[in-house]
Amino acid sequence: MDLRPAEHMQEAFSAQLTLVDTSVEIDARCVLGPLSLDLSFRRLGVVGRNGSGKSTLARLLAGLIAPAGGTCRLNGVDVYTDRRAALREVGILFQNPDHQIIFPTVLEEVAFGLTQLGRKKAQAERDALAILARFGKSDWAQSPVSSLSHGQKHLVCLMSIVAMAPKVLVLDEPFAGLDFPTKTQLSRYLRLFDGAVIHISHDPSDLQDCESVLWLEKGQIARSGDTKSVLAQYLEAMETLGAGDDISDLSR
Amino acid sequence: MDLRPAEHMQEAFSAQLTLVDTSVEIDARCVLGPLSLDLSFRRLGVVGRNGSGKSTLARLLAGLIAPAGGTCRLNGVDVYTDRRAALREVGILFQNPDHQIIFPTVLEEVAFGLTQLGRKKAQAERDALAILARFGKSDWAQSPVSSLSHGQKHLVCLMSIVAMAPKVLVLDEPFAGLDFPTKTQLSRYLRLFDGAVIHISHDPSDLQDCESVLWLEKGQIARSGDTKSVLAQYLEAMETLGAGDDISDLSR
Amino acid sequence: MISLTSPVRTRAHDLPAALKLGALLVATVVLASVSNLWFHGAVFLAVLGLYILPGRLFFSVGIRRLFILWPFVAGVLIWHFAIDAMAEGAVITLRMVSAVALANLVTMTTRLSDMMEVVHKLTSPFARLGLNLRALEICLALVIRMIPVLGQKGQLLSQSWRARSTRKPRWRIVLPLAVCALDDADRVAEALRARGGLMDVQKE
Amino acid sequence: MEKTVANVALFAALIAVLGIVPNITLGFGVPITAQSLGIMLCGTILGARRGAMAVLVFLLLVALGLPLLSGGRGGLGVFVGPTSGFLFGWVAAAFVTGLIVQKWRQAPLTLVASVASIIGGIGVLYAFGIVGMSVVLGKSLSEATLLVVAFIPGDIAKAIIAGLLTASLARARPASLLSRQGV
Ligand SMILES: Nc1ncnc2c1ncn2[C@@H]1O[C@H](COP(=O)(O)OP(=O)(O)OP(=O)(O)O)[C@@H](O)[C@H]1O
Ligand SMILES: Nc1ncnc2c1ncn2[C@@H]1O[C@H](COP(=O)(O)OP(=O)(O)OP(=O)(O)O)[C@@H](O)[C@H]1O
Ligand SMILES: O=C(O)CCCC[C@@H]1SC[C@@H]2NC(=O)N[C@@H]21
Ligand SMILES: [Mg+2]
Ligand SMILES: [Mg+2]
Repeated sequence: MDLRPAEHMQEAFSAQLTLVDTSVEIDARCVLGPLSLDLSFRRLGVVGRNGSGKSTLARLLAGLIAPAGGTCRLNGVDVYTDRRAALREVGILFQNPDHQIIFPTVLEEVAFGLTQLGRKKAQAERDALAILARFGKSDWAQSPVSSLSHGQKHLVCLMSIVAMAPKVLVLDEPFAGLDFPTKTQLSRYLRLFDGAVIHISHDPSDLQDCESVLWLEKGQIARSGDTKSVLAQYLEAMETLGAGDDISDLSR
Repeated sequence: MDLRPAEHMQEAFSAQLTLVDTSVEIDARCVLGPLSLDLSFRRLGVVGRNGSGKSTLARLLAGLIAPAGGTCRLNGVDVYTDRRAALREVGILFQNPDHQIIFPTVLEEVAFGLTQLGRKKAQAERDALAILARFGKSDWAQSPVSSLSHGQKHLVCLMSIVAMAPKVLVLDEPFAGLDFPTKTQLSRYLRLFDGAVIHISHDPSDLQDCESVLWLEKGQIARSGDTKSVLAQYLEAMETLGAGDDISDLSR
Repeated sequence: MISLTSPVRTRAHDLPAALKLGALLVATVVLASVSNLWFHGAVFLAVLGLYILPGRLFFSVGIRRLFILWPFVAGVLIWHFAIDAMAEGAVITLRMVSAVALANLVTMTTRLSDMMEVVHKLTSPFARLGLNLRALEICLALVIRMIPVLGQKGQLLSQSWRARSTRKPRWRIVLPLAVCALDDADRVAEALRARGGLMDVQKE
Repeated sequence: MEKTVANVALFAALIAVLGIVPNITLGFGVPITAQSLGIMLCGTILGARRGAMAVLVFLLLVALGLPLLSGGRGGLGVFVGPTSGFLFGWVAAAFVTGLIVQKWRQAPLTLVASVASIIGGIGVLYAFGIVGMSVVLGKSLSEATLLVVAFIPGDIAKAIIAGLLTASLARARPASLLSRQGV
C-alpha cells in the first residue's frame, strides 16, 4: 500500500500544538480547560474516561468549536478563525460516523472534501476512486451509505479525510467499531502516514505507538508526557476504579 | 450491588433460541441466513467481522425486523408477531446509543420502558430512580441526554433495558464505547444477571464468559459451539486476514 | 429553539404542570388584551425578575434563548418608527418578548412527562371516541424531542461540512438534513417498538 | 404504526423548526413564514391523513403554550387572532396537498408535488385565511382577499421548493415517502 499523503511531506512531519488558556463552554458550563500547552509531536495520544472531554478537545483542535477563552493554534494556524488554512492543516474523524456522513453514496462522500480543496468534480471523483482502491474498497463506490454496517461507515469516514491529506489527522476513537483485521491494517496505514496524528481513545492499548500522551480528567489534563509512564499510571488508576463500585461520573 | 432482575428468575435461567430457515432481506438483498438453529444457553456470544450481519441478527432476535422467510422464536415466543410476550422475553441494547434514546432526560428515558410495562407513572419513576441508584448514577436523573458523552449515553441505554428486566438481554457491542472501569463494573453486573444474555462483539476477548459462541461470516454461521475453540479459530482467521492486505469486504 | 430543560433545578420545577400551564394561559390572554405601555413595561421587568431568581447560570441560559427574537423585535420597531407609532411598536415588542419569556420559563421548569400528564387528562374524554391516547401522548413527546434534535443534527452536519470545506453550508445541507431526519424517525420507530411500541398499556 | 407516529412527530417538529427562519410580518399582522413550506411538505411526503395529523399535533402543542409559531408565538391567543384562519386552514391544506400527491401518479413527482402544493397550500389555505381575517379584522371578504395577494409570490416559490425536495427525498429514501407507499 502506498498511502503517503502528499509530496510536500516526504520527510517525517511533526506538528506544533499551542493552546493558551483555552477553554470550551457548552450551555454556559465549562466542559474543557482552561488548558495551556505547547507541544511538538508526530503521534500524540489522548486518553481519558467517558465524559472527560476528549471529543470536545478533538472538535476544538479541528477548529469546529470556538474556544470560550484563549486560543488554539495548530502549526501556527488559528484553526477556528482561519478556516482556509485550517483545512490544509487538520482533518478530523468523528467518534460517531452518523455525525460525519453528509452524502448518500460512498463516492460522493469521499469526493466532497476533494472538491472543497478546489479540484474539479471529475478529478475529485477520480481521486476518490483511487483512495477507495488503495483501501481495497473499489466496490463500495456506488453503495448507499445507509446500507453499510456501523464499522463500514467508520471506514468511509476515515477514507474521506485521508483523501484530503491534511498534515494532522485528529482521530476520535478510530478503532471503536472496527474488527480486528481492519484495525490491524489501519494501524499499519497510520504507521506509514507521513503527517502527524492525534489519536484519541479510552483504551490505552490503542496508544502504544504514540510518543507522548495526554490524560484528560474532567476537562483538565491529569497528566501528560512520555507514553509508557502516563499509560501505566492511567491503567493503574483505572484498575483501582474498576475494582470500586462507582460507574463513571458525570464530569463536573 | 443487588441486580437480580425479578423474583421469577431466582434460579439460573436458560433461554431457548429456535431459528427455522430464517433469513433477513433488506432492499431485496439477503443480508442474513437462511439460518437454522436450536440452542439452549445462558450466555451466548456472537462474533464476526464488520458487516457480517451481527446487528441484523440482534434486530431479528429482538423481533424488530420481520424474517423474509422462516421463523424466529425465543423461549417459544415468536418475537416478531407476538410483541406483548416478546417484551417480557427480550430487551435489546442497540450498537449506536443515538439510535436507542428517545426522550430528552435520563429519567424519562429509563422510566419510559417501565410505563410501557404497565406501571403507573409515579411508580415507574421510582423504579427508574432505583435503577439509577444501583448503577451509582442518581445524579444523572435530571440531566439532558444531549449533554452526555457517547459512553455515558451507552450506559443510559443499558440502564433503560435492564430496568425492564427482560429474561434475555441482547447486547450489540455493549462495551464498544465504554471506558475500562465502567466496562469492568458492567461485566461484573452481567455476571450477576440471572437472565440469559446474547452478547455481540467483534472482539473475542469480550466473550470469554460465554458458554458458547456463534461466528457469523457474510450472513452465515461460519462456526458455532464451545467458546474456547470457536474463538481460537476466529482469532487465528483474523490474524491471517490482518496480516493480509485486504480491508473488510462488503458482505456479499 | 425552545430549550427543554433548565441547566439547574429551580423551585418552579416542583409546581404542578397544570398550574403552570394554566397560569401561562391566563398570562397570554391578559397580555393579548391589554395594550397599555406602562403595563407591558412592568410585566417585562417582572418576567426579568423571574429569570434572575434561580441564579446566574439560569439567567444567562434563559436570556440567550430569547435572543432568537431580535430580528422580529428590530422589524417591529423599525416599522413603527417609520410610521411614527413608536408607543404601539414598543407595546407589541414588549408583549411578544414577555409572552415568549414566560412560555420558555414554563418549558424550562417543567419536565416533558409532566406536561404530557396534563394533555392526557384533557384528552381522556376522547378516548371513548376511539382516539389512541397512548399513541397521541407518545407522539407529542416525540415532537418535543425532535425539535432540538433537528437543530442538533443540523449543527452536527454543519460541523462535518465545516471540517471539510471553507464555504458555508447554508441550503446545501437541507437535503442531507432531511434525509438524516427521516432516518432518525425510522430509528425512533424501531426503538419504540423495542420497548413495547404503541400497544395498550397492560398490567404487569 | 410506530413508523406513522414517528413520522407524524417528525413533521410536526419540522413545522416548528421552520418557525425559526427569520420572517417578515406584514403591516396587518400576518407573517410571511417558512412554516407554510412545512405544511406543504407534510402533504407531499406524508400524504393526506398523516400530513393533516402532523399539523394537528403541531397545533395542539401551540395551544399548550409552546412558542412554536414564527416569531416565537404560541398559546391559545393565536387561535383567536387575525391569523387563526390560516392556522385552521393548515390542516385542510396539508390534507388536500397529500390527497393530490397520493392520487396523481402519472406525471413526474416534482411537478405533481409542486402543483399539489399550490392547490392545497395556496388555493385551499387562502380561502380559510381570508375568511379568518375578515372575521377578526372586521373587513369585507374582498378587502381581505387583497391583503393576501402579497403572499402569492413567496408561496409559489415554496411550492416549487417543496416539489424539488420531495422528488430528491423520493430518490434518496423511497421507503420514507409515505404518500406514495402502497398502490
Ligand atoms: N452538547 C452538549 N451539551 C452539554 N454538555 C455536553 C455536550 N456534549 C458534551 N457535553 C459534556 O461535556 C463533557 C465532555 O464530553 P465529551 O464528549 O468531550 O467526552 P469524551 O471524553 O469524548 O467521552 P466518551 O469517551 O464517552 O466519548 C461531558 O461531561 C458531557 O456531559
Ligand atoms: N439499512 C440497510 N440497508 C441495506 N443494507 C444494510 C442495511 N443495514 C445493514 N445492511 C447490510 O447488511 C450487512 C450486515 O450489516 P450489520 O449491521 O448486521 O453488520 P454487523 O455485523 O453488525 O457489522 P458491524 O460490526 O460493523 O456493526 C452489511 O453488509 C450491510 O451492508
Ligand atoms: O403564524 C401564524 O400565526 C400563522 C401565519 C400564517 C401565515 C400565512 S400561511 C400562508 C401565507 N403565506 C405566508 O407566508 N404567510 C401566510
Ligand atoms: Mg467522545
Ligand atoms: Mg453492528
